Amino acid sequence: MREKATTLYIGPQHPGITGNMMVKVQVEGDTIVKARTEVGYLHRAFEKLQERRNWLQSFTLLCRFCVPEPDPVEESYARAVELLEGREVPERAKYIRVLMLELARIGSYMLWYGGQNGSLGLYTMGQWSVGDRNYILDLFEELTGGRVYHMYIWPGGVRRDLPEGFAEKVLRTMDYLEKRLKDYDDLMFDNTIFQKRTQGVGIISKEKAVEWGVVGPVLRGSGIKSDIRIDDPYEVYDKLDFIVPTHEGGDIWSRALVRRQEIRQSIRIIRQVIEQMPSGEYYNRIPNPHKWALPKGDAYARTEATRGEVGMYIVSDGGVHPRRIHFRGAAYVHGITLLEDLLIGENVADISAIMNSLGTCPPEIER
Amino acid sequence: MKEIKENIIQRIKANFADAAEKNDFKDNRVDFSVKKETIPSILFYLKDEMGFIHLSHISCVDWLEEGELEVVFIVWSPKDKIKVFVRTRLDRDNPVMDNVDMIWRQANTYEREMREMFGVQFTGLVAPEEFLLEDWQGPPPFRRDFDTAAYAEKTFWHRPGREDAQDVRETIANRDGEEIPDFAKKYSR
Amino acid sequence: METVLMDILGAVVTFLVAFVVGMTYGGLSRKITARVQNRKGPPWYQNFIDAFKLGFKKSAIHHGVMHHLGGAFLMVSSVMTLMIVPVLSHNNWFPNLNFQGDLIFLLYIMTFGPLGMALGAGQTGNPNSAIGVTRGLSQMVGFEIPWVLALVALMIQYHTTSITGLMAAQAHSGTWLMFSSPFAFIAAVMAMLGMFRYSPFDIVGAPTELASGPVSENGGKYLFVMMSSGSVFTFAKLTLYVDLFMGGADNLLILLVKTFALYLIPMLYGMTTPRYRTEQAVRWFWGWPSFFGLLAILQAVIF
Amino acid sequence: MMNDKNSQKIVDIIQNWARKHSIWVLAYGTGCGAIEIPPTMTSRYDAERLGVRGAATPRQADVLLITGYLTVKTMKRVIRVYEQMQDPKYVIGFGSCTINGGMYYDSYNTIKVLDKYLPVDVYINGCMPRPEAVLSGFAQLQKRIAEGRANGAQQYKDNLEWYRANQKKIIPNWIMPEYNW
Amino acid sequence: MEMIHIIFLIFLGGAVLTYFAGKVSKVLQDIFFLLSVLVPAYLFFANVGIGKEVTLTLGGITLVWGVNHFSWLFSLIVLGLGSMAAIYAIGYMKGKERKGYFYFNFILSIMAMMGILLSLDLVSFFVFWEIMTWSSYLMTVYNGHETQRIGIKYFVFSAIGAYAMLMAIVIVHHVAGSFMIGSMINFYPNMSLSLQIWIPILFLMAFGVKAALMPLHVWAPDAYSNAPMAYTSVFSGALSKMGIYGMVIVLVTMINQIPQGFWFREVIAWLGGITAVLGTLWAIKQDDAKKLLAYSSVAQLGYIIVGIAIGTELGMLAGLFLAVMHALFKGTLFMVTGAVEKQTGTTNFTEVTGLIRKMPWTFFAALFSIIALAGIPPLGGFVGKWMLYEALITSNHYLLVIVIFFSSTAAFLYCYKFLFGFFLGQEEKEWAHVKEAPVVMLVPMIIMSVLMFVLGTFPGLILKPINSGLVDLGYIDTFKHLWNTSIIFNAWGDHVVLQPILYYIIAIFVFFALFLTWKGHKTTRYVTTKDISSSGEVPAEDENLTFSVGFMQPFLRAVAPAMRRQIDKYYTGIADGLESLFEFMRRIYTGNGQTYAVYVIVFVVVVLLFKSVLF
Repeated sequence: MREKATTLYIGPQHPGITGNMMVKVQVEGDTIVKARTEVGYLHRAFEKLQERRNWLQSFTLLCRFCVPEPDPVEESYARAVELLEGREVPERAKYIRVLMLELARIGSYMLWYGGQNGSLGLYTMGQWSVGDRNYILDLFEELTGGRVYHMYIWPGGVRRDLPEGFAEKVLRTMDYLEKRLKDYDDLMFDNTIFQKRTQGVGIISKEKAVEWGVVGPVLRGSGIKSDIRIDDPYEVYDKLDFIVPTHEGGDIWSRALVRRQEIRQSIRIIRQVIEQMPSGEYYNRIPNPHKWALPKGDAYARTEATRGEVGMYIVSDGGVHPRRIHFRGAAYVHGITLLEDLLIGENVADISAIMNSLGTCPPEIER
Repeated sequence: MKEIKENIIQRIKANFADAAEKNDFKDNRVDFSVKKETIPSILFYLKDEMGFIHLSHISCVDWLEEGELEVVFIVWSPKDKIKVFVRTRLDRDNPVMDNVDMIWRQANTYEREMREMFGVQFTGLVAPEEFLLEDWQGPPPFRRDFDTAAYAEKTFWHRPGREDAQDVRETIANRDGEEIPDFAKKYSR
Repeated sequence: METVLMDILGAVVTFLVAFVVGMTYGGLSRKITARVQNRKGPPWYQNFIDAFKLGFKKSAIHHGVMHHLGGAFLMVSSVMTLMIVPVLSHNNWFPNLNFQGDLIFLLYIMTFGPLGMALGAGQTGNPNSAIGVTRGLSQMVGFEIPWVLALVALMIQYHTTSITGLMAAQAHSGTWLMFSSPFAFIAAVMAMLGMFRYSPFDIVGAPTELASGPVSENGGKYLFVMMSSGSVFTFAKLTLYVDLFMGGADNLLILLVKTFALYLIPMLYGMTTPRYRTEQAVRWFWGWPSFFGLLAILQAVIF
Repeated sequence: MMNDKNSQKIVDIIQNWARKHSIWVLAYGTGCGAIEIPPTMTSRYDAERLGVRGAATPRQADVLLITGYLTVKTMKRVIRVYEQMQDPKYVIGFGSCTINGGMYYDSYNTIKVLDKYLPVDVYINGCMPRPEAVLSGFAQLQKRIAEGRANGAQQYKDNLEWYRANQKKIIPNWIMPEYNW
Repeated sequence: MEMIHIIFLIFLGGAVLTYFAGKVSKVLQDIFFLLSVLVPAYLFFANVGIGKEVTLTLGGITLVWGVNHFSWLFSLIVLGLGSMAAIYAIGYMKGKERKGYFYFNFILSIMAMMGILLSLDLVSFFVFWEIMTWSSYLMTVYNGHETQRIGIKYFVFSAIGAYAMLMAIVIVHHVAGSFMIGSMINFYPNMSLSLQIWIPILFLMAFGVKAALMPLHVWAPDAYSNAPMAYTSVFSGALSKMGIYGMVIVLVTMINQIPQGFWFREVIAWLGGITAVLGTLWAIKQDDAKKLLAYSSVAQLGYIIVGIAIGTELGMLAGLFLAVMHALFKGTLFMVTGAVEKQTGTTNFTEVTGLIRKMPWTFFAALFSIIALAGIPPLGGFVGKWMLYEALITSNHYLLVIVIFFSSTAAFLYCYKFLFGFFLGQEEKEWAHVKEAPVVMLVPMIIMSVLMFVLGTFPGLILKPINSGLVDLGYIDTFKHLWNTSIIFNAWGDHVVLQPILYYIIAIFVFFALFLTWKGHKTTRYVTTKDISSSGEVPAEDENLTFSVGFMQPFLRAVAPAMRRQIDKYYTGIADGLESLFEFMRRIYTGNGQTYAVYVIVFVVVVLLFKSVLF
């Protein structure tokens, strides 16, 4: 016997989905009564492949874990390896890493601007922000040679020093972005329709957020102050002055506001970093990668990405190949089961907006 | 930090006799090894009594040579700023352990993945059988005795030329009838 | 026989003009949108290329006879609207059906297409299409209220229900209706936002929500016919607004200026707004636009 | 007087011109290459000026952009989507992983050579290809369309059995409707 | 023996014969049934002259029957739809139980309706009114005991109306000294003011019940949806028109004679408007085709009431034209529902889906009826709707026109829901066995569809008898002033010329249909509804891809505040109140004939005793 509720396939081929995943929803009217996520469309078995490569080779695969923002993954891996090996990182490299991470954070949020507003039909915003994101990618390109995949933060420091005049360029870009952010606010946050569409939709209450282990801006959007940069400081974040914005409410709107304010904080951090950056070594050279064996043991390092906590758990058996590398994606917890729970009772029109506000990134779920 | 770590170790040792600790880490980390039967109770204790409310990670490592699978739980206490590793070993031939997704809801996803990738069975886990793979017929692919390269070689087409590192540009240029400039040819191996 | 041939000729010429103008407006809309979005944008004739490409598609599928004929239903609606609406105010243009139907008829023939199209979309069996249709019909009920309020205000002000009558009244009084009954104009323009289905009222297709809704199963020639119908409809509706509120147009150039000025309203508004949810859209139409419509009726009754 | 062949030729030229300048890309982010599609479509690179535009469903799309590696699970959906597209249709293989597996050459879950399973008209090399490369790929496709050489769909139709056998080899549970025109 | 008497005799005799013929042979029964509906119909139209009166004296009371232009128009509806439904019923009732019961009541209903139309005196009017109520009540409870409660609800309402009418008749006889309708009308302006107000109200209560006017419509959806569909098409299409018929007589011929009549008409018009809106909103909400059509009937009757209540020439034309159209399209739609019910066993939209390729002709009939119902040109519904709007606008009912327009636009929602629910959507395996309805059921539907199409372009065909009827009622001749064979005017002189419009529509439609068919016909192919672009996934067999539950939810959510306040509170409040009333009534209606007789006597005595106090 057929079920009464209608099955709608949101994804994998659907303009509203954030990446390549599927949400199978059952609707009555346009209210969702049941939702099931299906992932695995992007499963490439990175962690398996990394076991066949040596410690440095597996590094090239890392940035593919999450394409919108690969740097926190590199950072986690680099720190995990350093932790396991006990390798020191020069002070300058730490600052450069922070600069890199914050630039990546802004870039990722710019992309999120596009996704969030695209899901609500405000395409102009996406065009602006994704277009402006290119300026950040230009900085990356100049620094690392790659627009998307940087492979820059690696064990022992960073791959190369800042080029001449790079700091000024960064500051100039930041000034430009600050100017643009005002336009974005006018177009997006001051828009009553945007407010109507986002306020009170996709609510994650405080209790629910804790219960489901939500992390990152989603958790902060539910009013819980939690940020690894503050809680478990890495690199030089403890020397920098910034605040962690939170918002009560737990709806799409609060999460959007949190992200919006975090961009501002990131710009602030970047300015401080450039101001405080010491000179000196940027790289504590590793030995010949083909002979580079890590001591037996395991390590876990985590980093705050735009979607929350990303962690890297590495296990070494004392050889030149990793025994196991296991990546903890930020969206791993809220992208699957929480989404299923969250969508029930919501409107079909809001599926895409909710997914975007969660910052679900399928490749880091499936790896 | 040191006192906090000592305190944690003492409380755990007092309550769980089989917990073997390890505390020689430079960072804010404490490590316990327990029997697999103790896992739910120790995790409950950590969460409810000691404030380790955040489950950071669950991982599984295949120790093929020792015939064991190791499951590692990493929990984090926002209050104490300490991460605690709880690890246990399972028999590789019959890896069964208790389901912990009633302690942390997100554990469900990790367990689904472990079930699929390592063949670890969690008693009482309610979730669809398939997670990342579809219609997978081989052994659990993340176990170390599964050779992915051989499998890929057997299953998929491979474009020739990879083994001798031939430049694909040449192939494509030939097909499209393009001229490859001389200086460019120099660089193609 | 001669008159029949003239009728056919008139219909064809009017149709072609509407097609070309509507398509061009579509292209210009894309171009202007692109400029607002910091882009160069496609050429103004991009919509023609798109339409012809769709027409040249080699294969097409349909899910049954209603789906197959959905485009024809849509065309009836748009072309009939075009035929009823006087394109130019003096008789130097083909009269087509200008004097044979009035505003109430127009209101109903305009709903013929969406309903036929909805039937076609329904037969595809795609749930997205069906949801899109329910959204579209709901939205239609929404914007028809201010639209009808505005029209009724006009009708009772000038004691005529025919477009030609209203145009004659404007010519007689010398002022455009948008000035003599401004509330009706405001209500009608607000209803127009819904009619043109630009953001925030693009809830029917809504790619990120419904994967384009009712047209999700239409490709090739079916989409071509729908696109053409949309262009013709755009022109017909704009001309109707010009006839009703802006005193019509004496020649094609003035018509283009006036219609394009009107067309800019939904287009520019749409660029800066996200999309409403269906019930929000419907309620919006029953809020301020209907209030202005009631004011218009009040004005018409009192003065 | 033109004979049939010449008039057909002229029609072909017009058709190909229209097809060339109106490329509707199916919005399907199959792999990680999808990250460079938004920049390609938005303000700096603006693919819309070439007539490239997103299409929501396969029925309306002309080009299937395979943005990177295809896992077996995605492969199944891609085949289905490709077969739902209307003639003429083109496939662009995007990134090294579609050409020879790229860095996933030894992965058990991704296909290595796309053109064994779907007829690829244009490959774009790189990992990841920059937006400029994507645009040049589109330009290449346009060139091939204009010359009438982008006939992958015909190739697929003619050699359906071969493609089908390859597809079925990697997809164990084949429950898809058959491709029957 | 006059022809009218013969007709009634055939009806009566036919009913009895049909009932007993079932004991002999089913086929014989069918034949008798058909004959006893079709023969009187033929005889009536062929041999009964307009304006002729016949009398029959029974027990000292003279019953006067006759036909004028106005009642002839309604006879057309009754006998036309009755004949069609009779043919349809042969197919519909095939293989069903209690055929004799059904046929008997069917014929009696037709006879009673004809009796009402032909009665010129109030006694026979009341008697036939009661027969109509009884026979339709028996039909409502045809499906057995579960429907008993619904039947009682219907009957209680009818009884309230009937007693109100009886009271009015007694009063009229008392003051006017005659049972003749004509003398009542003539005497009306001379009555006292309180009587001038009370008598129409009492009559309107009776007629309002049958016409499902707003506070009295509660019975209609249940009764319509529970009677057998073959009868419901008559029930909704023709029987409800008896209320309209009575209303026209009361509103036009009586109330118009006094200055206070304006307020009467306004109130009735607004009631009609509200009925239309509420009926539409509730129809949108229904998941069952019968219920949907039933609420839709309530709404459509609202339009008709609005038309006749505003009382201008155009309004009357609109109302009566809509009445004819309503008989056509609603009759067809109930027949369609019956056909679907017969073939699939259910009328629930959430179960039936995708029948278009199984039942193409039924779909065709449904499509035409829906287009007519929605008022979309070029079908007949448009003409009625157009005239209604123009009548409202030209008679300064500005707000009412908005109310009606809202209801009419919202009607698209349920129109689409009806077509989509049955015929469109996924074609499911469970309905793969469904066949097209039998020819005998199809023919009436097709005939009526064609009629709707013809009337859409040549409304003059039916406007002519309407006009004659209106002239009989004292209106001026509106030919060439408000209508022509295929041109309709409003009071301001604006017009719609239907004929060229039809040609244009056909030309455009055919052109593009041919274009779509011819272009690339070799490479265009049909694919099943399973092969849809479901985001790349292949839906499993048991997935439901038809969107059927909560179909118009976005709209309903938008109107939810209105629905909650007005309907939940007032409507169900009234309904709940009535529920308790039914309980009380149930105790009164003991089923014992003697008790009823006592009631009637007590009632009459009370009225006679207190008449001076009451009035």
